[in-house]
Amino acid sequence: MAEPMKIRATLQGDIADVRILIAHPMETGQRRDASGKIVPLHFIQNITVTHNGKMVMDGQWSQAIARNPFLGLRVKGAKAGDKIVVTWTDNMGDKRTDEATVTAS
Amino acid sequence: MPRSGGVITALAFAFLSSGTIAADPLAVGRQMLMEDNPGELWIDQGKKLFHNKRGPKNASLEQCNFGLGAGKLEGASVKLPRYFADTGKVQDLESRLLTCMEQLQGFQRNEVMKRAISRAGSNGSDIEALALYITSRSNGMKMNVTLDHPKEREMYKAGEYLFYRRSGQTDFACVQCHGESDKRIRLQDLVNMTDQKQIQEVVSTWPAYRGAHFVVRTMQWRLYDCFWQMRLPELKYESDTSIALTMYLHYQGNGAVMKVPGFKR
Amino acid sequence: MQPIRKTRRTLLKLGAGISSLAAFSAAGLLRVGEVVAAQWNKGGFESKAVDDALKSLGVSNMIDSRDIVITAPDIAENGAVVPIAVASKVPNTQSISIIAEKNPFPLAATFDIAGSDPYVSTRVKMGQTSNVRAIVKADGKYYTAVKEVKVTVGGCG
Amino acid sequence: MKNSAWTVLGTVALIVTGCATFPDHATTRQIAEKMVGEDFTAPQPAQLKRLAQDRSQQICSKIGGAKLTQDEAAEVTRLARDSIRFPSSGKYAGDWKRGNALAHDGAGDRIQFGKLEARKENGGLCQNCHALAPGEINVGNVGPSLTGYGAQRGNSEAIAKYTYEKIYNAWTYFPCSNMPRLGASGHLTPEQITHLVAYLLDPLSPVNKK
Repeated sequence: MAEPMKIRATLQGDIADVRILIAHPMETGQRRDASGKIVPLHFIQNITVTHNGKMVMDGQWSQAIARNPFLGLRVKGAKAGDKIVVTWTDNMGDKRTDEATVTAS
Repeated sequence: MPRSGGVITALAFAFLSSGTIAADPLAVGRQMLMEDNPGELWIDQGKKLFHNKRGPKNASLEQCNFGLGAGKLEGASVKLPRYFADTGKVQDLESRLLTCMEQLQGFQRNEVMKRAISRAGSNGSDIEALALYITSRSNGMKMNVTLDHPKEREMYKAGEYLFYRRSGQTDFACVQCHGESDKRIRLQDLVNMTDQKQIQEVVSTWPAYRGAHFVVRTMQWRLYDCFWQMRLPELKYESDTSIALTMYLHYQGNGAVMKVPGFKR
Repeated sequence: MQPIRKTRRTLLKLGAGISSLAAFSAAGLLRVGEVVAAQWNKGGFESKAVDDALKSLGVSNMIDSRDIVITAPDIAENGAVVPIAVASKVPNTQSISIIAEKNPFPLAATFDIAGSDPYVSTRVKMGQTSNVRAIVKADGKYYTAVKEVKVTVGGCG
Repeated sequence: MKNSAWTVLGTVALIVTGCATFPDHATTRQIAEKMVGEDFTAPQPAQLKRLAQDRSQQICSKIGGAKLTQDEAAEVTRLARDSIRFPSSGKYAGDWKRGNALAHDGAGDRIQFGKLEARKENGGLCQNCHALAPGEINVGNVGPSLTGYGAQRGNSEAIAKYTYEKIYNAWTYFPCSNMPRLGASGHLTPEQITHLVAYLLDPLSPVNKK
């Protein structure tokens, strides 16, 4: 079960500065664990960000994105109280959706 | 942290217009990492571990006394290590946590201790998440370790002695790497722990997210890892040596404003 | 949000070769207002050569642009977490892709942008010192900028 | 510290903490040494001996940067000089290529998770603290730069001998300096040290390239 994301959305003028932290191993499929076994490929492939229901960023990732990933973006035409929803899906079919409200800085 | 938003974008376009690059080739990366710290993902986990009923006694840690009374976390970690009358010992945050997990929740102290320092690339240990959560409750407060009890003074002096005690095949004490400013081991900046400002930067930023390990690390780990690098035997978790050094360092860093989790490369 | 999961699974069953949106609409699976992510660029992300990754993005010709700014450290202390931000001032920027040229699979990420500032910040693993290339798609054309990031291991290991 | 607290602090409230005495150095030492004896583990009991201090380490563990007395400096220097063993080959300079690898190797002999680091030989650790070949980024600065070491000094027999001794036991020339006594402590073998000497002195070595 995936842990909740940490999403901050802070208003700067009419732009929401959105910062997303995700707990995810982003395994490359090349790493060996302590017992010497290969840890299987396991990484987020798709990440979408919506602003009041409208898609503003549609991201695709490879396993090269660092473990416990970070994504920062800037949403135009935002105001305090707006809803930012982030959804990710990984190659093993696991997914998670979390949301945040835009706050005045 | 949320207020720092946009610094990087601003930075990007500053480069664009001026065509210059920051003088320190490492600084840009460090700032970018610092602004959004994955360590924060562990705060909520620590909070759950603190409040949920767990262990053989099915109890939470809400009755744990970190020195300010049962369950009082705000301002507790900035007074640690300190002497606790119930155990008759000077304890740091982590050893106190072990005491509570043992007494309140019925966990086996040795079992918890074995897992306290997690493997790199793992999901981290309970102690790491708990230590971060509890310390984060003192964010914005000043480190304020006191030496009121004779045992606290003993610990402090022992810590100072150990900081300067050279041994092993590298002939290192702590001070060999942490006694001068602007020094590096390879590319890693070394903190001058004899300088008040620098030691304050240290004591206010642990527990910290360790970028190379992808987990939150604590002061116990920091000390353990130093002894490893010094080629000395393994420092026991919650040992008096570790608490004495923490006592010395925290006291030297008094006045530091807490801001955990830190981010270490 | 459970339905998305289902639809994505369905998508996997449907297999390649069918345009996902069309398939969903036709099957009546797509609910009004539901947001569906782009199909993952398997060919691009599994390319070992930069040229193949570029081809997968539809790039045949790239224009060097000073309107793309890559912010990343000159020297990364830890190749496992290299912060990279890309800001584009190219008008009508539609997407930003990040390529770490010497990685075993160079294409690291693609971000389609609509209604957000053409800016993205993330962190990439880099096995060695390499050029980091940003590709910006705008008005159907491709623009690019590049920055070298030196990767050191660090520590005393 | 204790005395000034007595004289400076005036109020009763402050005296409660201010008058509190710290244990004296001998007591502190006893307490701390007891801790060191109890607080470490090692896969082999013999490895715990690494924590024991030799005479020189005791002298060099001055608290708060206190200066060595002349007698102490002389004793550390003498002990260092007496510790030096020369390579059986009789040559101070070995193979600079092997020295190059050693100088950049920071591993060996560490103990973690109940295991001793398994290595054919210990690394020289040089790069951790010294700048080496020109243009290398990932180098420390705890010690002075060694870039151009041989180019500046030449590679006479005398320089080679000095360099060997300096690596074998740095305290021969700089008592209680931060540099480990790499040969005297057994971290490096005499043969390994000859390779490092060659790396520093050989005109073909990267250290001496422009």
